[in-house]
Amino acid sequence: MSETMARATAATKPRRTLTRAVIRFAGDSGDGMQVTGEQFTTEAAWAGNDIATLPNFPAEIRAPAGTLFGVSSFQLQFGSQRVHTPGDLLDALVAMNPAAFKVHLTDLKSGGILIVNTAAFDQRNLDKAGFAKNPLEDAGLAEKYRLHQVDITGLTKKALEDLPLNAKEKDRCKNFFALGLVSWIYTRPVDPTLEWIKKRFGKNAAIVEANTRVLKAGHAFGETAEIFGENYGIEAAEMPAGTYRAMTGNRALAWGLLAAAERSQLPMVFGAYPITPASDILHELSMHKRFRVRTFQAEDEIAAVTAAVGAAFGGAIGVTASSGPGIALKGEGIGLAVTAELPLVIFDIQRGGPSTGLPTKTEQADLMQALYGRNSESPVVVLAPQSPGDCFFIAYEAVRIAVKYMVPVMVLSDGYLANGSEPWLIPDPKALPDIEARFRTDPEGFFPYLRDQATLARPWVRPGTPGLEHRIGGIEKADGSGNISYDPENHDHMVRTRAEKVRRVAQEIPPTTVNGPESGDVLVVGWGGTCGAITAAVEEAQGEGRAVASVHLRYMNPLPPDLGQILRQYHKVLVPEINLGQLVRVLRAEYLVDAVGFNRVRGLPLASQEIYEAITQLLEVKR
Amino acid sequence: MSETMARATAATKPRRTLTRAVIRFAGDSGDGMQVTGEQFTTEAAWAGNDIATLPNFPAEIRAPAGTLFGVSSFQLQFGSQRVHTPGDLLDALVAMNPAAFKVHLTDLKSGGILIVNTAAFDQRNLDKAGFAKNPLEDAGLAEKYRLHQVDITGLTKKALEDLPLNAKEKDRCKNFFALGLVSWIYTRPVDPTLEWIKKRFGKNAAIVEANTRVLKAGHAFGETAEIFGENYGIEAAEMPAGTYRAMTGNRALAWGLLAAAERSQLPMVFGAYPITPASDILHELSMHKRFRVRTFQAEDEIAAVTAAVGAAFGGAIGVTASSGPGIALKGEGIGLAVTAELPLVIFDIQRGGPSTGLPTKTEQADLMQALYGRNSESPVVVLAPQSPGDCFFIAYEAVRIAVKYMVPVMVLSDGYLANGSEPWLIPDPKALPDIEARFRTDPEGFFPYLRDQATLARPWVRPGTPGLEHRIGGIEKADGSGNISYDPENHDHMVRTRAEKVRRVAQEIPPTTVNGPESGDVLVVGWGGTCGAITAAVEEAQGEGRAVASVHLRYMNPLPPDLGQILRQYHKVLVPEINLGQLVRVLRAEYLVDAVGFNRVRGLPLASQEIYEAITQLLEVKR
Amino acid sequence: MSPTAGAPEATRPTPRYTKKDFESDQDVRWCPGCGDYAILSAVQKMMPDLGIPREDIVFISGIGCSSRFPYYMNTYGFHTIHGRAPAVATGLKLARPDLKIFVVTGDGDGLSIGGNHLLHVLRRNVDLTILLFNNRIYGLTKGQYSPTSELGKVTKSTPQGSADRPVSPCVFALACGASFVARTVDRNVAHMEETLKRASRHRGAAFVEILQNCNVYNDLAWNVLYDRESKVMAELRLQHGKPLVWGPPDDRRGLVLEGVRPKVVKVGEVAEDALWVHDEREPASALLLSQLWAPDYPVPVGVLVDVEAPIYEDQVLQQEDKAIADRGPGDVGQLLRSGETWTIS
Amino acid sequence: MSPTAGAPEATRPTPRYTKKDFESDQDVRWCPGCGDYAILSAVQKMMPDLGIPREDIVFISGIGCSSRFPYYMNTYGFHTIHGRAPAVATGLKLARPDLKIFVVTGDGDGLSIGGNHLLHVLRRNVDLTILLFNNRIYGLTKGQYSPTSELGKVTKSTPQGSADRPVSPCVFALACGASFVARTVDRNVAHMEETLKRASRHRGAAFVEILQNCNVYNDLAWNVLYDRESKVMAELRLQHGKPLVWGPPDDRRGLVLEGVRPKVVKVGEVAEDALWVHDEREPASALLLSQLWAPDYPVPVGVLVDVEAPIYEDQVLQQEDKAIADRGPGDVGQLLRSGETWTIS
Ligand SMILES: Cc1ncc(C[n+]2csc(CCOP(=O)(O)OP(=O)(O)O)c2C)c(N)n1
Ligand SMILES: Cc1ncc(C[n+]2csc(CCOP(=O)(O)OP(=O)(O)O)c2C)c(N)n1
Ligand code: SF4
Ligand code: SF4
Ligand SMILES: [Mg+2]
Ligand SMILES: [Mg+2]
Repeated sequence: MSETMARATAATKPRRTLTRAVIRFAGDSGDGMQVTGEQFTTEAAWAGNDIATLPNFPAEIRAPAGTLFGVSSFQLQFGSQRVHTPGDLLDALVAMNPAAFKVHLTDLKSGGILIVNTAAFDQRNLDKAGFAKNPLEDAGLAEKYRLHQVDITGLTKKALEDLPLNAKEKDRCKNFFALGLVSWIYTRPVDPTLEWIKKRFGKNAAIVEANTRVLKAGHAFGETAEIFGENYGIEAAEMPAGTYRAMTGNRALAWGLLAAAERSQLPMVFGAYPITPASDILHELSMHKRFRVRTFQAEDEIAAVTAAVGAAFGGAIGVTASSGPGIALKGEGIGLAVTAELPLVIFDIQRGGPSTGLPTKTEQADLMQALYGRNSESPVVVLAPQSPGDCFFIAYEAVRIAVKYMVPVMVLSDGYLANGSEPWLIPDPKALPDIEARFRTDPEGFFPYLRDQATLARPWVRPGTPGLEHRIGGIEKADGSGNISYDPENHDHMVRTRAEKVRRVAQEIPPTTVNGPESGDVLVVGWGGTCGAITAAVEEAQGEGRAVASVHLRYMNPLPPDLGQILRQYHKVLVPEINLGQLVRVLRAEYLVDAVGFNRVRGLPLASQEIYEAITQLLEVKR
Repeated sequence: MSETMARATAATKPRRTLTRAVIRFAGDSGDGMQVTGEQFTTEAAWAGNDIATLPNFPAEIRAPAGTLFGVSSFQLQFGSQRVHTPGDLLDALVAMNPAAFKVHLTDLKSGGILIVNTAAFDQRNLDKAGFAKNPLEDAGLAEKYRLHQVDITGLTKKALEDLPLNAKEKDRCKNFFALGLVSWIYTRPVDPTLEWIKKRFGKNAAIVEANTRVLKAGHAFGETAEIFGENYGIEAAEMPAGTYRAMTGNRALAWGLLAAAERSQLPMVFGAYPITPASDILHELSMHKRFRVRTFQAEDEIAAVTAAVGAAFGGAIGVTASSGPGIALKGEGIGLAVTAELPLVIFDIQRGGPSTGLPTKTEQADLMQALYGRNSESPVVVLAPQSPGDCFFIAYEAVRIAVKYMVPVMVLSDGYLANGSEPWLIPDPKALPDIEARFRTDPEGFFPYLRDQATLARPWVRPGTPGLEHRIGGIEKADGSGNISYDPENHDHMVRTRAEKVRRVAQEIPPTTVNGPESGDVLVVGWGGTCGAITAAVEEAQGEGRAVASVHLRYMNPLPPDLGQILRQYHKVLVPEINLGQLVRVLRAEYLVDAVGFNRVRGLPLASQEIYEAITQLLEVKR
Repeated sequence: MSPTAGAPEATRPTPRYTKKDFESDQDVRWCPGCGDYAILSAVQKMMPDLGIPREDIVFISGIGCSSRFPYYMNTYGFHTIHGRAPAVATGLKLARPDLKIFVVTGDGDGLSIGGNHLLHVLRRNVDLTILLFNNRIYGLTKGQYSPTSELGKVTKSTPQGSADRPVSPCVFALACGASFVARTVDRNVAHMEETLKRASRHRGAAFVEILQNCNVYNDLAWNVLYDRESKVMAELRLQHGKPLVWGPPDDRRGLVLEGVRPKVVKVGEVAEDALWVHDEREPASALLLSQLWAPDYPVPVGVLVDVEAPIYEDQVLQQEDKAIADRGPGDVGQLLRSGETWTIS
Repeated sequence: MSPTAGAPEATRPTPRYTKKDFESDQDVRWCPGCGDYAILSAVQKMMPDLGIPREDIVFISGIGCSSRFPYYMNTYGFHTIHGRAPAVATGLKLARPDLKIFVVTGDGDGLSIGGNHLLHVLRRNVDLTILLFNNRIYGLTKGQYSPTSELGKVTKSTPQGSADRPVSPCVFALACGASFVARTVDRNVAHMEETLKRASRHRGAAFVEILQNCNVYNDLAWNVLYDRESKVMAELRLQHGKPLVWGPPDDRRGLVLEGVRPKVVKVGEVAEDALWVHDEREPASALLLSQLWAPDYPVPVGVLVDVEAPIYEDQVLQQEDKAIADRGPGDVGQLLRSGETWTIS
């Protein structure tokens, strides 16, 4: 697919050029809003825009049609400049029914484009959404927004009149009418979607034809219908040259593991028990049996993690993934890996909590659990990806460190990173750092708890190696021999050794990049999925000449060696998190700096605007 | 049993009066050292001494005789002044075999009394203990210690010659020979032991006779044998008037629950899965069915805690107990109680870790797990008893708070408190604070998540109450109605409300007592079982005129409202813990004070001596 | 004070209920077409017949589509955590033996993560009515195979087919010593009601496997019992004391035992008394019967076993009563002063 | 690269081992007189006959006295956490199908906290040899009742007797679909060796219940099979293809089936061919047999069932091989560029 094509799109009406736009498709779970959003994302990507997306769907599988809790939506921001977040307020909203209208209208900028599917605003749907009267009849609406009332359902039916499909099948196409229309409004090329339709429905010619027609009909409707005065161009963004693909966090984690397995030439066993929003990692990996990565759908999370530990004992890379509640169950198993000093990788795709909480919503509240969610002194390495694409590199790094230091490594992703996607510059796997897995084979002077002086790692031994038969377990061991030991001094020594081993991982951490001046009034410190929002906020403040910088942590434990030094270069430290203040506590305890938190726990990503405001407030306090 | 009698003990040899003594009985697991120690404790208690004990036994059930890992010991300190700890170095050691000799000799003061059972120093035992030659033959020994080589086995046999018991039965009495001898040396009354023998072996006259004889024989041996030049008197300690009993931590926790059940008139369900060192709480409670406290030995820790949650939903006090590894498994279940806002009491009897670790040894490393060992923001109240007897009041307080605030309360005890005992001034149950359990019965305007304004507690409803039928669960709920809610603002509100509810418990915390000057050079902050050692160390420093004080926390979360204020009154803050520094991290993060830790993780209580040294070092740094 | 008391309302005359009285005000959030709707209405319909005051009824569930059930019942309800409902219910029953408690679980909730609790609650024979909605799939997590999925099942997590053999809920329950075990089908409302009623009236742990359709992720998994054609030849309705026979009037089939091997015969081709007669009082025979499945054998539907067995909480209460009868009710004041004490003045 | 490879030593000729070769240098830390000693020596004795290089053998255990076992075997060993050994072993087997893996567990480790993992490992039929030491008590924690303790068992945690009915390990294993199930006794060394050997050679999950004496907390729990007198009338030695008979030469007894109800008869009083003949290939009949217990019936000892069933890791490997055969081995470079991509220059 050539870019030239990706640029081509007819435009006879006046076109205004924008630098960025935030749009949201909203409708019933059954209305296919996720596909619509993903396709528009691809179109914008092909047009060379930078992009950030935010899918948002209900916990229910298929909530009854028309209900408020059944609304599903997909938001994205695309632009000709770097795009850091899916955006806060909307430039355009497509509402396929009254429920979607009710839930999402509040996020639309006044003056924003509002497209509604009038056909869906019948009495039943209005009742379900709890509207006493039809909100479209409210004159104020058209004053506040650029309202476009389109009978999407009807127009779709008409476009398909002569096709041998039943009513239901035809109706299912209507989301592509909306997609066609919005593609016209923002002059994004529909070609990739046309391609996708062929691939997706290939077997069923009628369906291919139907979706193609409706997509084009929607596009034509924008072009011809009187109601749309103009449309908008958004130039390609200045992005590093190279080949790109759209990448979601969960897929990136899975592929990062595949890259690590391929490079290390180690077998990999991935034990998991399904849980939202982590299940897709299991799904993705199970499609890649060609890599001999063995996925094990366990009976529960405890079996999943202990199976991974067993695999590690066998000389394989043991990996497990879950979300908060499942990670809570894995604590004891992780502790076994800590004391057995075996490599283990744990993915925690954080979601709203506590307990079952908000399974489909995002949160950053498992940091403390990652650091301390086990009995006794049970240190593990903790890493956190900062974007969907970064998940690939973090997964790979997790394996590299786990194997090099014979230590468990926990990766903290979240629901936003997991399902969100971004254009991802495809890396060259050969350029990735080496993974040093050296198995001990020499019986001469072997003991299971002898240590490498640089890493303090104990030797990794593959059962099957003659002369190295040995036994380990969860009871305290004498350093060196590995024999059971109740000796008080040895225990103190081992507790400190396990802690020191994790501390040594600091050797692996590159110098911290500071986004902004090397000293100043406010340093914003973040971690995980808030990177985009923080960067946007900080750049906005910098744009106004404020002495503000930001640091985004990917290594949560141990912390970067240069961090304490950096923190002291600023009058104030602000730590935005989607929790009640976890990293901020760690920083205060570690460095005794009076860092303050900015915390919103709504199951949603932080908005760059609110972070910006928090920064400016902090600046005022100073004066 | 009158005290007069407790004072009476013949003494024709010269008697020196001491203020305190530290002695340890050590032998094979099979030698009955625990009984010996417990009985000597009772004798000293009757003599009016203050006491602290430290039992110490192997993880193995009955390790093969004579092995080093099979050694079992019981240490106690008793005195005529307040006794804070079982003592660091020994004034007297009884070693029943070479293994015990080898393991424990290092702790004996030079010049200390060393009693060995010569009969046990045969080749087999010497080999098992890894002695090339018999250490008793080393002349140096008698120079360094006051060595008494006694053929305890032989003398016991002789004393029982004419009794119709087999050799094994007779041999089993030898520990009472040692007890009799030591009772004579320290002029403690043997009467309580004679009584105990009757009670214990009542049914078997021959055994009663045998033990009685041997005990007396040991006593007489000290009196008559040439080798003992003198013995020692230790006056009764100045202790508050009242009736006392010996109390261990685990029994105190169990009885505290019984007191809470009786006072609150609430049913109680105690769900537990056996684990060292928590099992005895289950054993103790299961003997008290007359209190209608229902013990449930569950299939695992998860069932134990969730059964307790189910009981709480039914309007009962739900309690569960375990040790570190089991608590790790309960995290998810505790999270359910957090979000369901039900009263739940969790006992964590900390032991050496991580993982299986050192099951029979003590540690304080579960504080972070108690605070953070669950997914997401999942706050619970955390309390910590400071002595075996204090466990009674803490257990009661845990129930009181859980019920009043509808919140889970975690109690952090440890192996040392659990098995250690102290003379305990028996309280009047009626003097205990009231437990306010008010069940909602009025359907008028009822919603499950309406809140009490003072405590933020939601109403507790007993199923069976007409008109209050309602449904709750682990998914986020709308405040007030309790209906499932995915609303972002409501979630943020609920997360903060659950946190605030725990913070409100600060209302219950009495002003913090400072042991020492209200300001000064060093404040020592401790929690849990280290109270005695810290107090002793601080008093020693104070005795030398140092401006040192200590604070011992019983409320770990929330922290006492006046703590920050207090911390700032001292130049330095020292935090001794049997972990790598957990409370110290909490204090640094909370108050930004440069508190430093003193940490030894040996599976043993901290020695007051080493804490004293840490204090003096810190004082030097200052100058 | 006896925790079993304190339910004075128990004496009130039980109101005459209708189905409506058991419908809560919550929107039902299952997919349109889900078999769970039929189960919900069957349960709501049979409730009035139990003659139990609504406030004395509790529904406890774990996590899963099935476990959303309690929200829709106008009784007390607790939607707990994944797999733990039997344990929660056990604790509740211990605290409140006076309550009528239902447990609702799924094939994943009850047999994957929760298998161990199911084993032990059945072994203990806690007085609970346990409903397992078996749709042979994980619904709520969007379609992974479950412990009851057939070998080779292609799902999101097993694109090339699952590699493990399924467990049969009824065989499992019987092996765990369940005192009541039955199977029914979501599309057979009358039979469901009948079966649920019997289960609810059983004292002890009553286990009911409900074959349920997940039309979104595992549509028609039980088609052999849905499809008119196959159904007649596949469904074996169990009736206590009656021979095990099924099939269309013109082609009746029956079971005979050859040693321990059941054999399908044409009724009439063997002597009446040669036919295997169903006996709900015979766990051993139920265990044989529960292993039968289509196509080689018919699928037994109905009550497999219904026997009396010691009930956990009954014995706990007896022990308490005995302890109190023997030594009087507990008194903490006395307790604290029991054993060795000494006084300092 | 195939993880199954990388064991070149597999080709070396297996050394001739003796029992000694399997004794580790660790002190054995069980109580004097514990039945575990006999089991240890039986296992060490039968090891050489397996003809497997010592370095290819792994013992995985949970927590308990029984689970200390791996320390005493001079092979690879992993003493894991309570109840999870089957899961650890499953992960190990997936990573290393080339290894011979034993799982050692206890009645508490395997059936209390670990019951669910046992269910699923047996259902999956992972190629493991699972030894459950059943002493009907929690030994390591000093004597609480276990899921196999008899109803009314008086222990530290149940001073007035336990209130739950025991589960039978063999019945449970069979209901979970185990492809090999056997029972043996610690005091019958010869029978133990024989049974363990057969279990070790079975492909798939082989489950062996070993009746073991805890002389400290539950002495002589199996006395019916220890005591000379009672033993002759209580022990039923299973032999494939042979009728189920036992008892002293002068008073032989046998089993016949009345419908599904086994009945004890005097041999000779019924026709030879009326006797119930043991068939290891018949899980259904094994399930009946496994429910028998003294005093009403004899206690079956030996191999209850031994059948072939699909093995979990075999199929996982087949799926991999097929995927590679169809589409070639994976290549991350290709993968990253697969699907929709676009280039910016
Ligand atoms: C501890 C934990 N692990 C995993 C999950 C995710 N989860 C929710 S329901 C479910 C399985 C549901 O299957 P089933 O019990 O058959 O219910 P169904 O949805 O099919 O009715 C899983 C894996 C969870 N909520 N909690
Ligand atoms: C998570 C956890 N819970 C509880 C324990 C305590 N524990 C150790 S072994 C054991 C039971 C052992 O019984 P069994 O499996 O029968 O082994 P046995 O000692 O009788 O051989 C228990 C409860 C533990 N170590 N870990
Ligand atoms: S996913 Fe399946 S089981 Fe769940 S509600 Fe939908 S149809 Fe029912
Ligand atoms: S406690 Fe029992 S099982 Fe454990 S070692 Fe001792 S005798 Fe054996
Ligand atoms: Mg299901
Ligand atoms: Mg046992």
